[in-house]
This record gives sequence, structure tokens and C-alpha cells, in this order.
Amino acid sequence: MTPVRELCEVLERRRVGAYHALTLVAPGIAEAARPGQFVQVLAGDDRSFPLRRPFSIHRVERPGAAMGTAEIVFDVVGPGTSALARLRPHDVVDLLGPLGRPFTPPDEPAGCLLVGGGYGTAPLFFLAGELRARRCRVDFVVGAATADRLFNAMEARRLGHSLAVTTDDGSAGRRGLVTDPLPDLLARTGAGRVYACGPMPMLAAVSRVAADAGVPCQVAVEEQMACGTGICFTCVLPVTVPGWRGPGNGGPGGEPTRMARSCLEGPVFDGAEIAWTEAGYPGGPTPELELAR
Amino acid sequence: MTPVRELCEVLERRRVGAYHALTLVAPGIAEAARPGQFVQVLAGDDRSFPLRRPFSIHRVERPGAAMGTAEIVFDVVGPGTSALARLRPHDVVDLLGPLGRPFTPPDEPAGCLLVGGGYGTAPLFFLAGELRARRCRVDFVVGAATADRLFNAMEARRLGHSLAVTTDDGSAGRRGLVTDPLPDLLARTGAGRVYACGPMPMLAAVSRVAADAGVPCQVAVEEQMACGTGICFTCVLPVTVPGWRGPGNGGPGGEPTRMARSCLEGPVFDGAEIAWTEAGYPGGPTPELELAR
Amino acid sequence: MTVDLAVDLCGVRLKTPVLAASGCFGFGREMAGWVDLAELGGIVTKSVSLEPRRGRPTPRMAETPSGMLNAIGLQNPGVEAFCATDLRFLAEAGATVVASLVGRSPEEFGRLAARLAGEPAVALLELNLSCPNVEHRGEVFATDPELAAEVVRAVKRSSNQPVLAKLTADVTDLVAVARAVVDAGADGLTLINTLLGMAVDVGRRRPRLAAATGGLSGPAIRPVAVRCVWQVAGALPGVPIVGTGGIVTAADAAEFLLVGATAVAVGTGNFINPRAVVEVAAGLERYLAGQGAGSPAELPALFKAER
Amino acid sequence: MTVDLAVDLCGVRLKTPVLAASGCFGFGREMAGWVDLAELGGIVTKSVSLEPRRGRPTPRMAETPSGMLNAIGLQNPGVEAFCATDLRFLAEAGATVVASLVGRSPEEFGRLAARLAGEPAVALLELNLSCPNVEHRGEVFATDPELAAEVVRAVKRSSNQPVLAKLTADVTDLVAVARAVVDAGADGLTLINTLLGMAVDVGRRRPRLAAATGGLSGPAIRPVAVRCVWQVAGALPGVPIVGTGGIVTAADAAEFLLVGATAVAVGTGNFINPRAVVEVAAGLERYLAGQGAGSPAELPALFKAER
Ligand SMILES: Cc1cc2nc3c(=O)[nH]c(=O)nc-3n(C[C@H](O)[C@H](O)[C@H](O)COP(=O)(O)OP(=O)(O)OC[C@H]3O[C@@H](n4cnc5c(N)ncnc54)[C@H](O)[C@@H]3O)c2cc1C
Ligand SMILES: Cc1cc2nc3c(=O)[nH]c(=O)nc-3n(C[C@H](O)[C@H](O)[C@H](O)COP(=O)(O)OP(=O)(O)OC[C@H]3O[C@@H](n4cnc5c(N)ncnc54)[C@H](O)[C@@H]3O)c2cc1C
Ligand SMILES: Cc1cc2nc3c(=O)[nH]c(=O)nc-3n(C[C@H](O)[C@H](O)[C@H](O)COP(=O)(O)O)c2cc1C
Ligand SMILES: Cc1cc2nc3c(=O)[nH]c(=O)nc-3n(C[C@H](O)[C@H](O)[C@H](O)COP(=O)(O)O)c2cc1C
Ligand code: FES
Ligand code: FES
Repeated sequence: MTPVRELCEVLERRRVGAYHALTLVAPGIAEAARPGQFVQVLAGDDRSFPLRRPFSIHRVERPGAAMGTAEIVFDVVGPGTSALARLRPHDVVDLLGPLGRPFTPPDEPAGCLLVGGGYGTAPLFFLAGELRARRCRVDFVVGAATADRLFNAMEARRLGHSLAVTTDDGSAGRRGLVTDPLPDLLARTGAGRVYACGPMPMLAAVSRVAADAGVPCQVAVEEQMACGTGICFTCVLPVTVPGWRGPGNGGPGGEPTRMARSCLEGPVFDGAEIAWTEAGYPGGPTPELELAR
Repeated sequence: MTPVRELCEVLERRRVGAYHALTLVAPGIAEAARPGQFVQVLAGDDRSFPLRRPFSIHRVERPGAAMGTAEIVFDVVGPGTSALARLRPHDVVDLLGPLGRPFTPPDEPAGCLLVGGGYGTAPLFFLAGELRARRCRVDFVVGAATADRLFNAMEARRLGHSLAVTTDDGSAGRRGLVTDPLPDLLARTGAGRVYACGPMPMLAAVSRVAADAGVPCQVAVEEQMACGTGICFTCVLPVTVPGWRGPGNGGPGGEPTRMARSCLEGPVFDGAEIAWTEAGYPGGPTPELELAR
Repeated sequence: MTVDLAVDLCGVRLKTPVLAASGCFGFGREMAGWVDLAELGGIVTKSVSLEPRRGRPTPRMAETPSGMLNAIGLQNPGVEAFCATDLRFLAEAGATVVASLVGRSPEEFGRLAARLAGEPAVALLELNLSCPNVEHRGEVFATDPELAAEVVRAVKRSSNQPVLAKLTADVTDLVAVARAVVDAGADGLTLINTLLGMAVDVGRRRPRLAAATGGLSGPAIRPVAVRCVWQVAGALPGVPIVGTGGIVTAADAAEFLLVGATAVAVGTGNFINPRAVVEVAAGLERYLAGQGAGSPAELPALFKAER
Repeated sequence: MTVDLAVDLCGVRLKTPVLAASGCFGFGREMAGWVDLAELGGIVTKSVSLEPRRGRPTPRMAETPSGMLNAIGLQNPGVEAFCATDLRFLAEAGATVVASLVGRSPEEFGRLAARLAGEPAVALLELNLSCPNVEHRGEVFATDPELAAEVVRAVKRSSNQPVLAKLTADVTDLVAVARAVVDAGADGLTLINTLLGMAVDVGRRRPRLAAATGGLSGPAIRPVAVRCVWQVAGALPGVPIVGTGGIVTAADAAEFLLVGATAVAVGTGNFINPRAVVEVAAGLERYLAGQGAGSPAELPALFKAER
């Protein structure tokens, strides 16, 4: 399903804890979107030629009875997200999407552990819906720096069979990182799949824990993107390529890697496929092997 | 009185024929402004570094009972004026002003003929008020391409002892140019002063007619401006300097000229002082002399 | 007034004067879902080298006022993989392909040209003599007229496809470089590549690009690019020029065509509008009609300026 | 953390590292109503020549994305009128004056320097070797290391005021030009002048500037200017550099100071904010405190980047 460009009317922008949730009329995108995919957003009529900004799709209302809407959740960190935070209903936003490779659900019903960090939890709700529709059990682990940066834990509780919460400062749930409860949970829930979205260091750690437990793990990464459509080679990260002939190496198992465009082959990758240390995030799967090289 | 920078709240923006009138809360500017002066306007939060746009002050409400407001009248011709046309009440606009040299009223009460072209009529209302306060008789001649581009003829009628109207297409008043009725009017009203504001070719023609009739004439010119504060030398036009030593010549009488900054020494000049032909507007005073060179 | 957008670029007929610039359209395949590749004036591929290149570390991009810096570092799968996959795809899609070549020596350029000489799908060659994202400034051949000419000669010896030499504005005398490559046999010129620039993250007190410096592109550089085309078109009349730099709208493209470019290439503009190449061409058609011009080639004669 | 903004520029103490750039602050007088001239790091005057100059015809300016083109053409009243009126005024106002000189030959520069040698009000000289708005590119001395050096030598022979050589980025090897003028006796460098550019009015099908080409300034060129300072500061450690190009905010200024500039000059920024020079300095004070730096001179050591 090829992506489309849509000029989307803003239905609503509301605060959710430390974040903003933006609901847009986007029939084409709402029709085609799959969990883990993202949109490239251009807001405002600024003439300084700002690049688009990528955001995960938090959820969609498929067109039909409704007109078809897509929702994104964002944190204000700079000019682009500030422009989004100034949007009012009826303003128009320019979107490209759905972009990128989505999460792959298991072929057979299986237990799925969804691990979200900060706003990274947002796309996992979309995923949880799809997994449950496929009769998979869904358990949630969500973490953030502080309680207000946990995105909508209530919803996670509603959607999940169980919910574990961690915060760096202990202001909510257990004090610590999302990875702390992971080994227990994997054992207890007997999950056959791990799906994670959040900051890169967290994704590296989750991938390692899952690999150690022998559980397949898919992660949605965040790399800087100029185009989001595969044409600029800005968003690359090193992934392993068994038997690849090109230069360079550094994969988890020391096998060759290549620079993959995360907007095209990602943002969802197999966590064990990413050369985390080479990517600048030691603490990924089998780091000793990487460091050994 | 030195100019100030003021962040001005928009009170109102309304259509007046083909133009927009913008009323701004600007105590400092309203306090100091004199007819013929202008403001440098920056509207919107565009990050593409737009330069300020210059606009004549149409009228002011001196601070006191009221809070002090200034009004400009503008025509939408490009991005800057389009941004102004998008302004809504309570938006904030960044102004520098009052800038430039104002019209000089006669020391003694005298008959004054005010000649306005298009939106150039706007600042003449401000002038008319001042002249009448000095017990000068004020007569108006206003012209434009079409009826809807005559700025507020009603007001001109109210303020003036008499009003003559011309349009290029005859859609209002007499068909033709503002300069057509000038000689008669000068004779009939016995005006001792001419004050003009409008397109440059019109100012050249008015200056010639006045010069031929031997009546002193002040004109408010429009040159492109990058700064409006005298520091960039963008807005120059050639003016005569009796006995000046520098290079170059081309004044009406063939005497030396220099490039004067119209934002600093103008926008109001003595119409006979400008080297119209050299400035690119033949048809100014004594053109044959200029062409003779 | 009927308008024909077709232009002749070094003997190759382009359906429109608007191409996709190298490195800003991937290898074309990625955009097949957004535009009909056969309808474009042409696609200049990401520059290909003899061996695959990994490119520079990330971050590779930084947004700047009305532009962006990039330090991609010429990542590409190498000429063999390019021919096996990308070129085949483009041929089947019916695209007009301009293969951009990059090498570390005239000899490498020669071997690349030799490899592509037998590929009918390649309509033109563009020699990237000007990428700032290289380890040594010495690799920026376009900073040295003699070196640049040597590269062109090496390529012409091993290929009879028409050759565009892509130059940089970061030189003292662009006309001298242009004249040198034309004398060496270049059939046309592409002006300009990115300007060498740098941006700093003042909060973290470090460069915003991992490579420290990178290439500046986007509307910010358009005035420099237009000036370069104007200068070279004036000095070397009759030499076809592809104007590149900050083109986002049809009006931007018209600036280049008026000052003497035969065609234009849209780069960074594709990142914001994946249909930019098509929409700029459509806008040019309206512009030409409005100006009473029957084809892009008529524009320079309608431009009023003395040199 | 107390911050002292003062810097030493070629032996002259500046209250702040923020100057007003040449041609973007008139002769200072015009701005007396907006800022206290004595509080500025310094005022670089509009370039003055031996004889008065009328400058170029209008239009002299065109707005471009995140910048502007100008073709003022060095309009100035000549050095005599400058000394008689403007310089006297600046002295009385207590301003730190950097007199910008422009001439058509090394000899003219020498005579200008001689004329100002006796003026105590002149703290430094800046040699405008790089104005693109001249009839002949040959007048852009900074495109030729030897010619540029000759100008510096001529000036140093007739003056003992510290000399800043202002260079252009429109060259192949900026470091070579910088080294040449420093070897010739320049005490410091000002980087950069405007880039040569052009913009077209596609509706009227003519250049937007009467002079066709002009100088590009504003935020659009900042990445190029920062890169130039970074390159030269790395190649010529210890040579004071005044960074100029697209500075509007304190963060912009910090970019230049981090990569090695001793001071900065605000140009086009003054057109939008007449208090820019003062406000950038105030913002720098806050920035330095936030970074735990006691003075601007400490910033380069805090910059994390390998060359
Ligand atoms: C696939 C993908 C999905 C994302 N989903 C979300 C989401 O659901 N919610 C959310 O709040 N943010 C998300 N981000 C991050 C978001 O794109 C950035 O926060 C945003 O671009 C910042 O722009 P800015 O101008 O406000 O900040 P600035 O920091 O000023 O941006 C400067 C430049 O850096 C880039 N950039 C800055 N931060 C990031 C980042 N974390 N990742 C990638 N590029 C970055 C910007 O795109 C811009 O090009 C996602 C990023 C990617 C790649
Ligand atoms: C002293 C003075 C007083 C003015 N008073 C008024 C007024 O009361 N009402 C009004 O509608 N207009 C007035 N103008 C003209 C007004 O400044 C321009 O229409 C406006 O700047 C156009 O900006 P833009 O971006 O919409 O158009 P563009 O044409 O896109 O502007 C491009 C550039 O050209 C300049 N420019 C364009 N037209 C003019 C012009 N006629 N004069 C000077 N510079 C121009 C702009 O400032 C800008 O730098 C005045 C100009 C001056 C110098
Ligand atoms: C991300 C990026 C990658 C580029 N890669 C190449 C390249 O591989 N080869 C090349 O000749 N030019 C490359 N360029 C330069 C463009 O082709 C073009 O010359 C330049 O960007 C100016 O045009 P623009 O402003 O429209 O982008 C690249 C530009 C960008 C922004
Ligand atoms: C209108 C204008 C006039 C200028 N005149 C001069 C000049 O006379 N001498 C000079 O050395 N530089 C001159 N410059 C260049 C500036 O001093 C500065 O180097 C350049 O504009 C880049 O800085 P900015 O982007 O902050 O403007 C001028 C720039 C502008 C915009
Ligand atoms: S962001 Fe351009 S290739 Fe991925
Ligand atoms: S507009 Fe800058 S000097 Fe008049």
C-alpha cells in the first residue's frame, strides 16, 4: 500500500500529561496505516523551508461510519513540535504517510509483551488492538523519567492483560528502568514476542534482555530523518547482513553490517539485527562480542 | 523625538475599498507621530527572516483618554502585506516608528492643496487635520486607477474645503490623472502649498505642475527599504545639492546631485529638489533641462 | 499559446526541463509510488562509486535557515549492485536516467564510465566532481581546473554517453573551471553542488553533524546558484547547463531557465514534496504560457539584462 | 558564576565581543537614538574610500529566503567628510571605532590608512578586500592571496593601527588567502563578507537588482560563515577572527565563538532589530553563565570536535 500526501484538518489537540495528542482528518492514511508506521508532518506556513517531522501513528479511526482520522502524540522539544503545539481546530497540517515498515504480528496467537518508554508507548496501543484482534495475549510494561511522562497508563491497563510501570524517580510504579521487570515478566507471562518503542538506549537494552531469554523482539527506532521516503540516506543505522560482501563490519555476532535506511526498512527492526554498539548504543544484544572486535 | 520599537496589539483590521486598514495599540508611536512619517512593520512569526515593511501613518489617536493607537492602510501586493492581511484582533505586530521626516506645515495659515494617489491619500488625512488646526484651508485632489482604489473619498470630502476626484477608467469622478485638474485648482484655490503622496510617476508630475505654477510642493516618496533607520543605504534617490563637490550630476537645473536616504532625509522631500529624470521618472520639474544633459 | 516542455540536453530529449537532483531522489525506485518515473524530465541517481560506500556516521543532517546541511558521505551499493538492481528497475520504469558517478581519481571515474558504457538505460553521465562530503578536499576535483579536466578526459576516453560535469560554487573562478571541463570534452555542466557549511549545537557545544562540516542546500543557496548559472552561461554561450540549488517552486525553476539554464534539477525540495519534480514542471508549463513562450528554450531571449 | 564579556581584539579591549558589521550600521550616528554607542563592542563603519562614491543604481536590495541581496556599491561621502563629521561624532559618543576602508588599488588603501593614522578615534582598521558590489571582480582583492597581501603591506607601511583583513568565502582556498594576509602583517581577520548572488523577478523577466548581482547576507549564509571561521581558526591558531554572517541571536553568535572567533559582528540583523548588537551581547552573557564560562575567550576550549 503506497503512502499518500494529505492536507489534514485538525479536529482536536489536547494535553495528555507532559504530551500533546493531535487528532487529524486523514482518510487515506487512516485507511492504510499499520501499527509501527509513521507520518511526516509539516505544520504552519513558515517560509523558512522547515523539513517535515516524523511521528508514530498513535491510533486511527478507519474511514467508514467515521470520516477517517489519525492521531499522533508528541512532546515539545523544538521549533517543529512547538509549531504543532500551536495548532488549533480547523488549522490544516500537511502529512505524508503511512510510512515505513510496521510491526509484524505473530502468525499464530501468542503471548506478546509490549514495552514502551515515554511517548514511545503511544504506537503500542495501536499494536495492542491489532494483536488482540488476532487473539494474542498482550501484557504491558511502560516506563518514563517521571509520572507525567508516562503516556496514558490507564489506557495501557485497559488494553493489556497486565501492566507493569517503572519511573526513573519512582514518582509512579516501581523505581528504575523498564528493563528491570522484563526478565521476570518474560518468564511469568511466557510471552513469545516482545515489541518495544522508546528511546534508543532503552531499545538496545530491551533487545538484549529478549535475546538472552531467546524471545524474538521487534523495536521501532528513532533516527533523524530529512525525507522519510527513502531518498536522502540521513536516517541510516547499522544492521547485520549475514554474508554481505561490502566494507565494514560490527554486527552483534561480528558479522558484516550495512547502513539501513530506517525510514524504509524500519522504523521497525528485529532487535537482534541491529548493530547496537556500532550504532552508538552499547548495551544491545551480546555486546561483548561487538566490543571484542 | 527619537523613534521607538513597540510590540503592538491589533485592535482591528477592516477592508476599505481595495485596501485594508489596520489599527494598532501603539502609545509611543501615537504620541510622537507627525504627518508624513512612517512605521516599519514586522508581522507574524515567520522564521525565514523577512525584512520589515514600511507603511505611512494614516492617523493616530494620541494617548490620554484613549490608550494611544496608530493606523496604517495597505494594499496586498506580496508576502509581507499578505501576512498583514491575515492578522486578527489580539495578534501582536512589531513596529519601529515614527520614522522619517514629516511634512512641514506653512508657518502662516495658507491654502494647501493635498494631492493623493491610491493608498497615498491615507497619510494626507493625518496632514489635513494638522493643517486645519493651523487654520489653513485644505483642498483635496484624489486619484486612482479605479473607484475602489480611491481611499475613502468620503473622508476627504469631510476634511477638505473642496474635493476633486479622478480615476484612470472614469469609474468615479473625472476620467484621467490627478494632475489634469491641478493647474485650474491651483489657480482657483490660490493655494500657497502643495502636498502630495502616491506613486512616484505621479509625484514627479505633481512636482512639475506645482513648479510651473511657482507653488512650493512637498512629496512623500516610496523607495524600497531594507532598514528604514538610515543604516543600509538601500532607499536612496538623487536630490540636488547646490554647489556640492562630489561626483555625479543630473539635477533639474543640471546642478550636482547626491543620493539621499529617503528613510532619513525623507520620505518627505521638496518636489523641486528631487532629480526626477535621474531617479527614473521623467516628467518631473523642468524635464527638458535634465534631458538636455 | 500551446507550450511544449520538451528540451534537448546534450542531444538527449527530455520530456520536461525538470530533473531530480543526485542524492535527493535515491535511486528512483523509492519514488515510484509517488510519481510516474517515466514522466519526469530525468532522474539523476545518487552518485555511484566502484566499490560500495558506507557513508558518514550519524547525525548526517542538520536543518538551517531556509536550508539544510548534509554529510551523507556518498553511501551507495557500488556500481555493480547499481547496474544489477537499480538501473534495471529504472529502465523497466521507462525513466530517463542520468547516472551520477563519483571516484577518488580520474582513473576510477574512467573505469566507472567504462562499466556503464554498455548500459543502454543510461542516457547521460553526470560526474560528481564537487561533493564536499569527502575525507580530503583534494577529492573535490572541481576546485582544480586541471584535475577536473583530467577526470572528464578519462571518462570521455571510455564512454560515448554525453557527459555533464557537476561543479561547485566554492571556487574563486567558476568560469575557469567550467571552461576547462568543457575544453576537456564535457558536453554540459550541472551547477551547483552544495556549499560547504557547518552548524553548531551551542547547548551541547559540538557540531550538529558527526562529520563537523557538510553540504548546504535548499532555498538559502538559490541566489548563489542562480548567479553561477548566469556567470557561466554568459561566459560559455551554447554550453548546456543544468541549474540546481534551492528549487522548490516553478518560479524558482524559471529563475534558472531565464538566466540561461537548459534544464533544472530539484534536490532538497523532494524531501518536503515527493511530487516536487512533477509539480514544478506543471507550474513551468503555466508560467511559459503566461509569458507567451512556446518552450523553455525561449526564455533566455526574453530575459532583460545586460551583462 | 560571574561573566566578563570583555575581549581583547588585536590588542584593543572591547567591552563586549559583539560589534556592528560594516555597512549595516551606517556611520553609527544614525543609531544613536536606538542604542548607547559607547556600550557596543565596537562599530565597524560603512566602508570609506578616498573620494565620495555614489554607489549603484536602485533597486539595490532584494529579499531572499532567510537572507537578502544588496548592491549598495559602497556609497560613502569619502574619507575627508568621514573624518570631519562622522568620526568626530563617534569619538564624542565614546564609541569604539573600527574604520572600514575600501580602495581600488593597494596604493589607495595606503593613502586611506595614512589619512586615518593620525586619528586617535580610530581603534582598528578593517580592510574591505571582499565587497562583491564592484565594477570589476579584480577589485575583490581577497580572491588573490598576493594582491590581498600587497594591500595589507601598503596599509601597514602607512599606519600603526591594528588591521583586520576582511575576506570573502567565494574562494577556492580561504586558508591560503588568510595565511597570505596574516604573513603580510594583518593583525586579525574578519570572516565573512557577503556571498555573490543573484535573484530574478520572473514576472518582469529581469534581475531584481539594478546591478544584476549583489551580496547575499543574513541567516541563509550563517553555515558558510561558521565553516569559514572553523577552517581558518584551525589552520591559523592564535590569529584573532571577527565572525560575521547571519547573526541575529546570541545563539548564532555563540556558534562563531565556539568554533574559534574572538568577536562577532552583526550585520543584516540590525535592519530588523536596531538593538540587535546590544541584545546579542546580553544574551551571550546569559549563555556564558549557563555554560559555566567566565568569558567569551573560554568557549573554544569547551567546544567538543576533532579537526
Ligand atoms: C520514526 C519516528 C517516529 C517518531 N515518533 C514520535 C512520536 O510519536 N512522538 C514524538 O514526540 N516524537 C516522535 N519522534 C521524534 C520527533 O520526530 C522529534 O521530536 C521532532 O522531529 C523534533 O522536532 P523539533 O523541531 O521540535 O525539535 P528539534 O530538536 O529542533 O529538531 C531538529 C532536527 O532534529 C530532528 N530530531 C530531533 N529529535 C529527534 C528524534 N528524537 N528523532 C528523530 N529526529 C529528531 C528533527 O526532525 C529536526 O530535523 C519520532 C521520530 C521518528 C524518526
Ligand atoms: C515610506 C513608505 C511608505 C509606504 N506606505 C505605504 C502605505 O501606506 N500603504 C501601502 O499599501 N504601501 C505602502 N508602502 C509600500 C509598502 O511598503 C509595500 O507595498 C510593501 O513593502 C510590499 O511588501 P510585500 O512583501 O507585500 O510585497 P513584495 O513586492 O513581495 O515586496 C518585496 C520587497 O519590495 C519592497 N517593496 C515592494 N513594493 C514596494 C513599494 N511600493 N515601496 C517600497 N518598497 C516596496 C518590499 O518592502 C520588500 O522588501 C510604503 C513604502 C514606503 C517606502
Ligand atoms: C541529502 C543530500 C545528498 C546529496 N547527494 C549528492 C550526491 O550523491 N551527488 C551529487 O552530485 N550531489 C548530491 N547532492 C547535491 C544535490 O544534488 C544538489 O546539487 C544540491 O543539494 C543543491 O540543490 P538543492 O538545493 O535543490 O538541494 C546531495 C544533496 C543532498 C541534500
Ligand atoms: C546592505 C549591506 C551593506 C554592506 N556594506 C558593506 C561595506 O560597505 N563594507 C563591508 O566590508 N561589508 C559590507 N557588508 C557586509 C557585512 O558587513 C557582512 O559582512 C555581511 O552582510 C554578512 O553579515 P550579515 O549576514 O550579518 O549581514 C554589507 C552588508 C549589507 C547587507
Ligand atoms: S529519511 Fe531520507 S532516507 Fe530515510
Ligand atoms: S532603508 Fe536603510 S538607509 Fe534607508
